[in-house]
Amino acid sequence: MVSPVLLIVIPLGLAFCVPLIGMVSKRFARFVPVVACLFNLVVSVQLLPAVLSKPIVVDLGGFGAPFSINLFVGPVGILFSLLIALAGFVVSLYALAYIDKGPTTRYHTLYLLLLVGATGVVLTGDVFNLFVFFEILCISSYVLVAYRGDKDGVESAVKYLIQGALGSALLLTGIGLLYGLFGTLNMAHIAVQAGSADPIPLFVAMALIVVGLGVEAAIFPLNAWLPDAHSSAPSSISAILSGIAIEVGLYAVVRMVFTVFGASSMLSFLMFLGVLTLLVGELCAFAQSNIKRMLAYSSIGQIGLIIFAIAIATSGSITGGFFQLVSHTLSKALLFLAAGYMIYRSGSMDISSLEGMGKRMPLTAFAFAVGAFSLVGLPPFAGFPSKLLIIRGALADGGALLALLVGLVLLGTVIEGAYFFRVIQTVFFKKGDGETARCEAPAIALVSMFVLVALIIVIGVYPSLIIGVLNSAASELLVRADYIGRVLG
Amino acid sequence: MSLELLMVVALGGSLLTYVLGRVSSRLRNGFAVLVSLALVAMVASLYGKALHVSYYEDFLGMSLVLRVSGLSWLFAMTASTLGCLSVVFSLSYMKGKERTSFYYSMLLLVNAAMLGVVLSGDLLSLFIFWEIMSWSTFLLISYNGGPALAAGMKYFVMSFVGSLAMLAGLLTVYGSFGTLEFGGVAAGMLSASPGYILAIFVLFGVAFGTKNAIWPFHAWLPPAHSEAPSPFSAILSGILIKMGVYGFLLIIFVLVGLRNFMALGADGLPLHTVLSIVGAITILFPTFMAIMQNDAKKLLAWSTVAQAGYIILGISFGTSLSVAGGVFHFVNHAVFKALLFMVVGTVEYRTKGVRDLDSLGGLIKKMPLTFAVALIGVCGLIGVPLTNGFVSKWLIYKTLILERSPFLALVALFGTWGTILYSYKFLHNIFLGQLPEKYKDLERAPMTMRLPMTVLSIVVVLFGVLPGIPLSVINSIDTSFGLKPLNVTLWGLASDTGALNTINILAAVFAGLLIVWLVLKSGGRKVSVDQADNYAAGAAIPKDKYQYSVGFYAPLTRMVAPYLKDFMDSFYMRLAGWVGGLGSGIRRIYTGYVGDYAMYIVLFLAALIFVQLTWSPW
Amino acid sequence: MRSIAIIILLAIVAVGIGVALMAIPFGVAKTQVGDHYTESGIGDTGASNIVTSVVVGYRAFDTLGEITILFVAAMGLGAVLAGGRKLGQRRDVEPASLILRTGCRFLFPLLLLFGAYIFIHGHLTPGGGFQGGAVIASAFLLVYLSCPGRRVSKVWSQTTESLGALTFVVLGLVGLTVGGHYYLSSFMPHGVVNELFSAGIIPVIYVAIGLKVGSDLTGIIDGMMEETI
Amino acid sequence: MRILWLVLSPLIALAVGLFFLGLSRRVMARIHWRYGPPLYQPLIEIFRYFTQKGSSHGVLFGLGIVLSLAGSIVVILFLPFGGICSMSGSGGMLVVLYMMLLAPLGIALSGGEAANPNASIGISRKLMLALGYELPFLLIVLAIMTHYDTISLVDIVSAQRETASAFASFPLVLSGIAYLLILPAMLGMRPFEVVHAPQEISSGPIAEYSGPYLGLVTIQHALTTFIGISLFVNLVWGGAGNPFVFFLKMLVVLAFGLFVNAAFPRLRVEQAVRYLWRWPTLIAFVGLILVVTLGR
Amino acid sequence: MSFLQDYVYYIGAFGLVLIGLFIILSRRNLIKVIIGLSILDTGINLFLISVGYISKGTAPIFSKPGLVAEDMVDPVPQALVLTSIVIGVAVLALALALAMRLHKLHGTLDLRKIGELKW
Repeated sequence: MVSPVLLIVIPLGLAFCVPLIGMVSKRFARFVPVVACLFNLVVSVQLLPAVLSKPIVVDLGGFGAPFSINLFVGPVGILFSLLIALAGFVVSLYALAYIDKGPTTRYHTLYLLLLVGATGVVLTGDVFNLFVFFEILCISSYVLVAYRGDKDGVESAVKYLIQGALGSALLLTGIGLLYGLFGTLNMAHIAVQAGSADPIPLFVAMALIVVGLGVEAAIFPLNAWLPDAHSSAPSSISAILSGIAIEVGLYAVVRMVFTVFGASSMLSFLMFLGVLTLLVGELCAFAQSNIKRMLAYSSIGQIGLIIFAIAIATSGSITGGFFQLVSHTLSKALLFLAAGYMIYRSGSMDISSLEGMGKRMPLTAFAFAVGAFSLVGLPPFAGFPSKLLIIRGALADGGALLALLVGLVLLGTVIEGAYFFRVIQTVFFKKGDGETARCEAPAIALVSMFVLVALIIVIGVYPSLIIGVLNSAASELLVRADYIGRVLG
Repeated sequence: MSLELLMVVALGGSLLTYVLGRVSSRLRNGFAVLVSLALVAMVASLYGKALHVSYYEDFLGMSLVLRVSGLSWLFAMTASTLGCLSVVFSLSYMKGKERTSFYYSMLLLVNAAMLGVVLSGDLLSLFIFWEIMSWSTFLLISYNGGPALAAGMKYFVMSFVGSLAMLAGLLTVYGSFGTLEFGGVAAGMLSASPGYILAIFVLFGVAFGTKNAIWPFHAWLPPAHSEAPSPFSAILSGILIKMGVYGFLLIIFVLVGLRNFMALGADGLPLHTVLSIVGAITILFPTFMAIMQNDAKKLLAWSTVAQAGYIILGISFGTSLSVAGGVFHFVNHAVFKALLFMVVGTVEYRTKGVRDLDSLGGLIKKMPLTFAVALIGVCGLIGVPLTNGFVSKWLIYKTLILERSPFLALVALFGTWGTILYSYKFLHNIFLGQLPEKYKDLERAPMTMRLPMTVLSIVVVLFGVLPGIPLSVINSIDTSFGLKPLNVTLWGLASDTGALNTINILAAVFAGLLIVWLVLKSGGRKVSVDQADNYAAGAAIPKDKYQYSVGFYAPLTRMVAPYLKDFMDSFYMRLAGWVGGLGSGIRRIYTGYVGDYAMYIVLFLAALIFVQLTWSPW
Repeated sequence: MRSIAIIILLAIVAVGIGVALMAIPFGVAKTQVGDHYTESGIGDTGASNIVTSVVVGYRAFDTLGEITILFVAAMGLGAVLAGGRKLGQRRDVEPASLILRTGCRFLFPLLLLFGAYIFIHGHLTPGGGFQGGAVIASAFLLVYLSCPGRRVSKVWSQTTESLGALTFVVLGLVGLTVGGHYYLSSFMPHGVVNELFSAGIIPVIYVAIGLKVGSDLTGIIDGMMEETI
Repeated sequence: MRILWLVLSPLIALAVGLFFLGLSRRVMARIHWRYGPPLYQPLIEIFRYFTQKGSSHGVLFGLGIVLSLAGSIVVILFLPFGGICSMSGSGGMLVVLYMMLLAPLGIALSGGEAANPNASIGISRKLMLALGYELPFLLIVLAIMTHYDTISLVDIVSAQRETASAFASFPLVLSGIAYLLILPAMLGMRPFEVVHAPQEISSGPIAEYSGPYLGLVTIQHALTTFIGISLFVNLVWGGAGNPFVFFLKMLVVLAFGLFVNAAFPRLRVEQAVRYLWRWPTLIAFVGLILVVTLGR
Repeated sequence: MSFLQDYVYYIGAFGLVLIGLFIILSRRNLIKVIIGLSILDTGINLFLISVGYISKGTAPIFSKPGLVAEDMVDPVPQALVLTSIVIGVAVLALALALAMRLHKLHGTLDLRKIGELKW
């Protein structure tokens, strides 16, 4: 069996190779991320059965559990790494055609490093190591947002950087407090002691960490960077940021709250926060006329939904939350990719400039529609089973409060449906005034989009394909003792 | 005939139609007709069977089931027949339009989804097909662009609210009973508390009511029906919105059970009374709206809302007579409303898209057959004896009077008079009066349009003269609901409290016609004169001006228009405006100044710490 | 107004953190992990500098991430600045004074040597790859200051950067295959403590890190200079 | 016997109707201080029309009037006429209400095809006016049907004969008054004459008829008058045990109509509808509420 | 007084942190904000170091015989600080580079005036 550490190390090594290869030939350098993601995909799939039967704990350096950094490759980790590899693979395929100007070698290196950072965050079992990988993820995304070097890109990158750096500083302070309190950085080790610790310092540490991670996770008051960054980045990067980066941030928050702190009393608050995030995101998206900004706000809404689902903290709802996460990654990536070429061809990000795109680029527009349908949660697309699971989970215990929140969530979904369908109408049914010549996206970009389309439909029709992973991921989050026991032996 | 095969043919046919459309449009058209015909045949062969198949064992732990019962057979049959006729009608209607492959494929998809809805054996697959139906309908409504976009949007949002309510309802049901199969749910409902049943009923009722466009959920229907392509309007009005009726029948009689249903609600105001009052409002208000319309399809659309009210009124009484009336009226409405939409479609097709009632007229000379079928359709709509609409309305009225609900009966009967007004306006302004000059060279409707219209008009008369044919099917549905069977004869209904015998009426009418015709024949000679050769008190008859159609009911309109505000619609529009305004307001927190953003972060942190230090809730 | 709000918020945060700090007494030994490192660090890694043994031994994976971050920063700086650069656009700058130039010429090799010393002795004395790399970068900074026209070869600096990082990665992989089957396990002999050739892979890694950090920082300086010149 | 009545009742209705037409012309003339035509004048006119040439505007032109007249005949077959009802048990009052639609509808269709705006205006007025009186009329009919708990006209009549006529029994008296108030509108008499308004729109719907067609229209008019009055007598005045009494009752009602006809000027259609929806509707509504609340 | 003595490092460290935060929140010049971030980082680094401090401890290096493990300060925070510094440098360099570009594109460093992306 391959070691899961390769999931991080091999892409990292390849990323370091990219500049070298780029010196020889820029054309070859483009393919490195594709190869790396493919590798990760294969390894993740290969690891999957073993992980599902028993989580793998990888000791780095071989000094024993609390002393050396360890990777915890449980169902959650493997789920995320699969997702990252998959989205990364598709988007890197897309980028082969889409990224044709500027310092492309640097783009591909940074892109790969972003994915490495994300993979590291989800696999690591050490708080500080998480911070380090988190920084890799963040810093490379700052750069990639500004990749085109235009006015908007740089502006949003600066704003993103300031907020991100502030968040990281708070996170680091929190980690420092944790170390001061417990004298260890290992998550499981902290988790063991967290129960007996003084509640107020523990809470302050948790608040700092959750706020710090929440900036990247786009929880409601902390998400002001997101619409700017996601809308000004190149579309391939928007896809990855929306599809991977914020989910990874969310993973970190969830891991902290559930596993490290075991803070079950925070969950109802998180639930409210999730619904609030959802409503704010959807309402803002509803008022947008810029397509990418709309998609960005919609990501905020979706994240809110996922937080809501996970914070309910029943096995069913967490499964639903993870399912939503998967479907959001696939659909939002697809939406950004499709929108990317439509914007590229029409030359404007205004929704009204997409008129007639259904005729000019039918396949791309079709892919966009599938993404939108899935995100809104219509059958038979992947978003449907996820919404079903979440609401089933939320309604299962029959509380009036949860029912009310579910009502608000459904309201948000309606708003979401409204603005997505408005775009679909514009794309397909509004008569464009100008160009009518066909200008389909390049083949490689279409291939990448249709991989996602196929996945969305297949998962939508056969949700049982992934439900096993999601179920064990949910139980990993819920059963802290398992995690601790597995790491500390 | 297995149900899975039926669904595979329906769904696969839709997909394949699109693919074939890429190859050749003739092939595609033929294939589409073939598929829809095959569906009719397959559904017909299911008659009287009771099948129950689980086609998807484990969808997130729930099993999906297809089943056929008497009720679902009736709906499936109506749906597939109308679908087939609509496809045939489309053959010429859609000629030369763009994106026809998309159109046909969506039409078949809607058809398939409707079959799925009525053949579902559990609530989840009902919901899945319901949603597929909703979004494919949205795409078809939006198909024409322009004003259709707003119509589509309104449809989608309202229908989406409905289906999400249904989702919440069905998941609550799942949470309490652990199953979604109709049988299991019904068993669970037997012991459920009335408050619980009421909540479930309301959640489902919103979904079904929205689809069925009963007041106050009607706002989407008029624009959607008028802006959709006409063959699809026929489906939309004829069968698609009746999925709501199916839903109501399902939940009242199959899931909740009639006895539970009648016991729901407060003592003074039981739920079924509320439902029938809603039905009455749905009759009254849209009827007057229809009278005031100047767009042929909008007129028909409002009329659809009003007729839906009759159906709800019938169902809500829950007696064997009223349910039979409601269900029969559904079938009849499907037939004659589809027919009338096709008539408008034909006119629209020949006049290149004109459906403004103020600018048409006199087409009877150019399209006699179309006029004849339109007349039959209108008679059905009004409920003239010897057409199908009469029988079903008779059943409903009779229930209302015998159940001592004279006010509801008043509304229903008065609604019929309103129906006459707008139906006549429809007929007169399109077909009667003077023919405008520009339509002098109008051709007759093409064969593929005349065929489905003729078929439907034959059905209108057939069911009117021999109501026993459909009523025996409906009677079996009634008995399957546990209602007292009716004494159905081929010619109508035998009963102590006033029988219906269409043979008597038929004989009387024929006798009357014969006598009068003979009298007329015996009179002096008759000469045919030109249509425009009118009595004009010696004045010359101006071309194109000798027509009274603008403001046909102007005095009445002047009188009632101030009281006829569609305030539900304006309420929804204002609500949408509020949501937009709220969005624009909220997004202002993203001020663009990064200092503020950093402030939010610190503020959030400080708030967390402050709350914990002061109240320590966590 | 805004300032007052900020001060209130910060006061709340300060109070919160202050309360938390009450639970972390200052100057008292309290960590299990740290104690373990000082107790058995030499035995485990063979480095007499325990900080080094933590940085490159126990928590070497962090360090891998760390150099990645530097790599990202250097790359990113190039990408950001390359985005808006117009080719051939260069201002003339006046040359540095003679004293600066001469001084730099003397100092440059010495600084390089000193930097190399620091990272080679990272496992024995205070210092290590990062510190050494920074010193090396300062040597190049001096060159830039004294001779504004002179540039470091991009190819070389990038190659060093990549190779340095790759060495780290590959060493870890070798550890995975030969020694102990742990990634980054110390598979080379530990040798005698406090001698130069000791502590297994730590010096090798530190050398690689030193070179890499040196070229990274140089690259950053180079990018900045290029923008300003 | 039944077959005989089937044949006879339309003829009787025609005779009575024509007599009423002649009578009303005569009475009106006397009120106007004129002599007026003889009582059999309508019959003479009908014969004259049938011998004249008629011009047709199309198939529907003839078909519509035939339909209309046939509808009226069917209604007559369903109406009890002094204890005689040729066709009971075929749907009762509901069928009557519906068959009464056919007459105006047929005229409307055939008049519509004639493409004369005057006809269209007349039809639109007729339909609006009908909507106006239909509301109180339905309230009245429903009150009666609810009160006697049947939809069969024969049952209603016999129920009234067992006790008192609807007019005289307490909850129904309001309905009866309302019926009186709307009766002129149902009969198309002044002040509700706006449909035909000969001076204004050349007799409205029948502007285009000539020859045999006009003859049929006149017959139709006679039958309509008969139906309107006999419905009144049946519904609220208890019908009659034999045709003769029935005929007398009808005469009284007609006299009342003529009195109103002579006394009031013509109303515009809006005014008419407004009137109909005000007092008669209110009274009929109260009547219906009383019936429902008091029960039988 | 002993409180001050006991906690002077913490107070100093968090003093820097708060100053840094105040600068970030209140200044509108990008360079100043970056300086604020830098001060914030420094404060946190100081805090990390002081967490690991043991009164009268020695550096954790066995450079000469006679040193005992018990006397040494905690090495872990030092390693963390090393990482943290490097991250700080990376962010700082990137921030400055972005600031340069921003100035070139917008002609100003006043963050209030750089608000085209909003709502």
